[in-house]
Amino acid sequence: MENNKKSKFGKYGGQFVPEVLMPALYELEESYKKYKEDPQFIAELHDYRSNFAGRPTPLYHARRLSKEYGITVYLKREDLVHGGAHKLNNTIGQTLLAKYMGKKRIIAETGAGQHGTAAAMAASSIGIPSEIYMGAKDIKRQEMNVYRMKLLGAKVHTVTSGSQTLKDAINEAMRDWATNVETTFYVLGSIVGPHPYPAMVHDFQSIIGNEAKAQILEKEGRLPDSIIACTGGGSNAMGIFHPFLNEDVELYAIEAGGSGLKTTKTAALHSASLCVGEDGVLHGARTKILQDKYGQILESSSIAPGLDYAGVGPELSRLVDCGRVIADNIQDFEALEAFHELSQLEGIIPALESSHAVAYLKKADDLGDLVIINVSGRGDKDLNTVMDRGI
Amino acid sequence: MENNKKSKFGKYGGQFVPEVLMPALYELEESYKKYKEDPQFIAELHDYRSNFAGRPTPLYHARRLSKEYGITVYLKREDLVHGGAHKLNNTIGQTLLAKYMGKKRIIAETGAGQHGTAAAMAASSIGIPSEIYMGAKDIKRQEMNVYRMKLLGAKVHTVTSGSQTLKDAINEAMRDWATNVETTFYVLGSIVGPHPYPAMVHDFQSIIGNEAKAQILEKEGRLPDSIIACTGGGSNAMGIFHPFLNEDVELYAIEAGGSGLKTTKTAALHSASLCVGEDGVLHGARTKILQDKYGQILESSSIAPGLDYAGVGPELSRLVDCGRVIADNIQDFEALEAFHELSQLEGIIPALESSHAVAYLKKADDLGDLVIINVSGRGDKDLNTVMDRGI
Amino acid sequence: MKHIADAFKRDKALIAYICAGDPTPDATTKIVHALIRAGADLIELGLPFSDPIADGPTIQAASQRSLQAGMNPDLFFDLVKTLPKTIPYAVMTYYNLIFHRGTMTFAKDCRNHGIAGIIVPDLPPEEADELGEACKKYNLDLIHFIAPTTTPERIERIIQSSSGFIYLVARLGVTGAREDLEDRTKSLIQQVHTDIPKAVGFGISNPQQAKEIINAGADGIIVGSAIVDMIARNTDDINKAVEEIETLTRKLKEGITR
Amino acid sequence: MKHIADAFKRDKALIAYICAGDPTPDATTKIVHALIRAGADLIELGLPFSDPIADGPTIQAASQRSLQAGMNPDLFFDLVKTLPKTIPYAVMTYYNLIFHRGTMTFAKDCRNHGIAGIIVPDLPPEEADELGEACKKYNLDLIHFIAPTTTPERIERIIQSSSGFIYLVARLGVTGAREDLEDRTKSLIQQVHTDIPKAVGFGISNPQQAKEIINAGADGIIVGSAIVDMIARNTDDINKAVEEIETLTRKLKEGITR
Ligand SMILES: Cc1ncc(COP(=O)(O)O)c(C=O)c1O
Ligand SMILES: Cc1ncc(COP(=O)(O)O)c(C=O)c1O
Repeated sequence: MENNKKSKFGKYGGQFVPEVLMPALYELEESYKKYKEDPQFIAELHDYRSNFAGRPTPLYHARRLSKEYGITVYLKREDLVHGGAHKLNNTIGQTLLAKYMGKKRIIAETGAGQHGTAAAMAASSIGIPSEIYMGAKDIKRQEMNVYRMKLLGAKVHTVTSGSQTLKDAINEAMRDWATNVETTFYVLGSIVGPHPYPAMVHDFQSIIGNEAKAQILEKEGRLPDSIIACTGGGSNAMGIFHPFLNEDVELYAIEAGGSGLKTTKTAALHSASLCVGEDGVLHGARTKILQDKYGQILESSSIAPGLDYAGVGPELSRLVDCGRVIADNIQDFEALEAFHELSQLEGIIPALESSHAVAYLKKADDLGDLVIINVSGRGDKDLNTVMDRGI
Repeated sequence: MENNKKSKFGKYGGQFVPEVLMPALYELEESYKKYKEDPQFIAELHDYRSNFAGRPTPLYHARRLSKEYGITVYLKREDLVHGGAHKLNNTIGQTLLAKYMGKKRIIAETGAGQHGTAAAMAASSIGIPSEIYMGAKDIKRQEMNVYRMKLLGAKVHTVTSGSQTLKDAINEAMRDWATNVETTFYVLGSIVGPHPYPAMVHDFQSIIGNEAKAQILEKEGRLPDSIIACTGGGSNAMGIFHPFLNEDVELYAIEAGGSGLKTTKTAALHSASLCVGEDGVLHGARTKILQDKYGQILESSSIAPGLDYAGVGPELSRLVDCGRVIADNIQDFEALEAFHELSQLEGIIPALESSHAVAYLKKADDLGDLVIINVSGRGDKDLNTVMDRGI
Repeated sequence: MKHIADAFKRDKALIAYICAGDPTPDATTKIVHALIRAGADLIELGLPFSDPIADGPTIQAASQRSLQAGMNPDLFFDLVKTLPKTIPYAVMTYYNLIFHRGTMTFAKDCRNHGIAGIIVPDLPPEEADELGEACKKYNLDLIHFIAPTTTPERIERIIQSSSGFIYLVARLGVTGAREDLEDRTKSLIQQVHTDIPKAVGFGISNPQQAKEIINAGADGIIVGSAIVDMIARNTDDINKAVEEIETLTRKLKEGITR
Repeated sequence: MKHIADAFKRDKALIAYICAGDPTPDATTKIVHALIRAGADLIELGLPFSDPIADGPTIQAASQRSLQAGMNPDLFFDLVKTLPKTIPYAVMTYYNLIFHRGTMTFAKDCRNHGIAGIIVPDLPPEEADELGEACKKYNLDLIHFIAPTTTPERIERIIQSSSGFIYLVARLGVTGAREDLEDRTKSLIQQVHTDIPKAVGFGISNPQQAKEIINAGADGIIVGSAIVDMIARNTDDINKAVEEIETLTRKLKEGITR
């Protein structure tokens, strides 16, 4: 069987899944190819994006932040998307596709609960049952999002295996999918997983960059010098980077530096797979991952639950290897500082994930004169975390 | 001194405030009249509305809700406004005006914390210090919003007088204003208070109705048969009603029926001032208010903190008297049902306030075939309340 | 029954505020007697309202004590009726209580029970037509305020529609005892040119302040929170309050008597 | 060293899975001996991975026990070296462990320590080129899967790239003992036409199931979770586990022997 070149980003990507899922991946690829050109699908997607999700989101000139750093800073306002993060861009796309494919239910994994909530939201509005897998540890620390999912009609499964966090929730969702693959659509939450997920999620999230490009041209008459996005799996980053890949714009993927780039026997104190991860295979794709010397996956760590993942999208691994995207990381305490800074200077409480991107303003050497930061989500979900650390 | 006709809505409205504030009301009226025609003010307001608040908000065709009720239901999505409610439409306007007027600080009252948060957001982005008055009882039950305000850099004052809720917070804000009137702008949170507040807030909130009118014409080629909005002070209601006042559209102002339209010696078990309130003077204006037989103000009550107020905008009192707006009320338990219904059918978790408007779909006799419901805010702030009552 | 103007006839006037029914109607009676003994020329009786936006913490608390003890407009007038009529009385209350009773009824009740003037902190002249007519009909004075923020033209117009006395607000803000006196208080007094007596209130608590105000040209001083504070401190020993109030009132009276 | 093919030479093959090092390397040695005594024809040794997506709760737990006890690829090969070579062994593991060691190194280690085949549940043929070459070089069989969802054309292509045996997945989902047998398992067996032996796994736990599968035309059965369950229940008395496993294995062997 010949190697599936189209499923790869250079050496990264691929389809490392059990045979039982392979036909589903082909079916998904075919269906996606078909429906993404289907005028009715396109129209319905556009309707949900505009009227349900609230797109386009603004590109906001952050006057006071700009003054603080002596450059012009724009914020791409994904925090205003329904549900509170860019995640809905993707779940609407995938859930609509599930409906067109005649699937009877969707499943999704979730770490912080943002993707799970977004999946549940898309599922109820589109009218398809949803079940969400979430690690027992995450369920405890993200009580409100669990409750939101239930309110939205989703069934939430507690995952007690492994480290009881996102990685294990993905494992469990894949097991469910393998069991119910004929009737079930697995709505993956980032540009990770086996082909065609990274490509498909990338497409659904590219709306961020497409809007931002038109908006910055309209407002400033030129492209930005750099774009900063936080990076867990990488979907908000690739979403905003994509239309700028062939432009003269520096792209910064900012990972969670946690409490420093150190590692214990079974756990990393960070989630910086692009920065210090090694080539490996996780959740269906070859990419940079956090692993021990034998290839066992390390637990990851971050104050931002949405960044707390041992892998990263294969496309980003590629782009970092070839130098097109610069990977760096921000530690918990720096992200917290930026969280407070943006709240006080601009009246926008960013998600702790997005705070990593904001924090890079301070850490960066030279971003040029015109910068876009992707504010991937709002921080309401993080208030308890920040409160616990003191205001 | 001749009676100030322009400050009245029929017999309602007026300027019942201490002399020390009268010159400030005239100054405010003059400044507002001047700046609302000022191209720079208009442009800046438009910029904040679009890029900070996220306007226009969508008009969403709620397919599954429509099916459930056999009519076509659209939702005006104020839940997507930055901060989570329509409140920011108003606070941006007033805070910008404060800046143009050269004021050095803004103050605001808040009940649920939504207006306070919106005021703090506007203040930080516009760059002016903010202080928020909030009743001690409300501070206890709305911990997260208190924290949001502090994060945004606002100073929050605990009001321990009276019933320690919204009405007392307004009293206290007025006292602060009387003390610091020369340097301070009082950002009022609804279409209440002395002239020119009701007219000014009405103007700032009319963006809701202006958008909705254009949107429904574009989508349906005709005006709706009815529009439903929840009503505390009445700002989201008047905001969406206004451009339809001279059209053949039924307008429903839905108040909080609490646990029934009964009253104890010092407290109403509801907040239905339009439905059962009596003519009186509160917080600077003549309007319908909840009062005892001597004219003492009653404490009000509602599961929705934003509706929990003993008064209502004078303009609405007028419109209800003359039959142009129909007032009705929804009890706590009905609002809770609607909260769950909208979450599960449409993937939108409404504010408990807005849930009152949604619930009216079920209670109403005949709304016609095409209905717009104003979803004034999102329900994230209410999760604890609903949780406490059981899912 | 005395008129408001009588308070200003002999000498500079000492106007005392207490909240009727704080902490009980009986206490109010005792305190009124003491005030009269000590030389008060006019007593402002507060009719407590649930939401007193122009008052600071002291008078808010007094209002709450009084309401909690059951005070209401009916009882208020009953109480007033029993008070000695050797000096004039004004009622100080918020507009909703008047509006709700009906302006005519309220004015008539005042007249019938021995109230000579009405002071409404949330009723600027712009909104006072209706109550003004009722006052005219029942021969009551409707007292207006002039504040430090009031513009010169506005001062003129307020003077035009005033009778009894004009209530000059000593400072920005709400009622409440303070020790200092602002320069702008004095300049405000000097700005208001009229034959109608000018009494200054808000924050006056000691003889020194009182003297300065009179020296600056005022015809009277109004003392409220300083007196109410004494009640608040002695709600369980009202005789002690009466004593303290009598002493303070005497000193204030001395302060304004040349 | 035996080859995978040897397992299918005499009779229908009984293939037993255990996770190496669960709960200790010594236990594994004892269990392997018991399996051989009871008639197992091929042993699949699990090299535990932190994130076993194709496994159900039973084998996940086994992997965790083994990892917790310190199992790693180095120790794995050390352990394998000591096992009796009267039957062939296959290693069952996830691709990242192989990839991380390097496919060539991994294959060479297999060859040098007595492993004849490699089974990788997350490595479909599309991704198997590199490991396939390594296996060819070191004369190992790379075992592929056919699932109930695999299309006819795909079955053809998988057969083309297979050697040793073909792993037929009895049902949708993950590993785990079950009592029933689905009709589609039998039809899947009948759909796969090849000379390469077909062994059926996923959910086989009793002699009745085993017999039916063989009757439907399979060349072997694979039993994993049923055996691992016995270890899980007796981690503190491994001799008891050994006994139970030996009994079950005998019965299964009888079930598939005509
Ligand atoms: C607000 C927010 N930002 C970023 C992320 C990280 O995901 P990604 O890297 O795929 O954008 C998450 C994930 O939950 C999130 O909630
Ligand atoms: C979401 C929401 N809706 C409605 C209201 C009621 O205010 P109004 O009647 O002025 O729209 C509030 C007040 O806080 C609110 O937060």
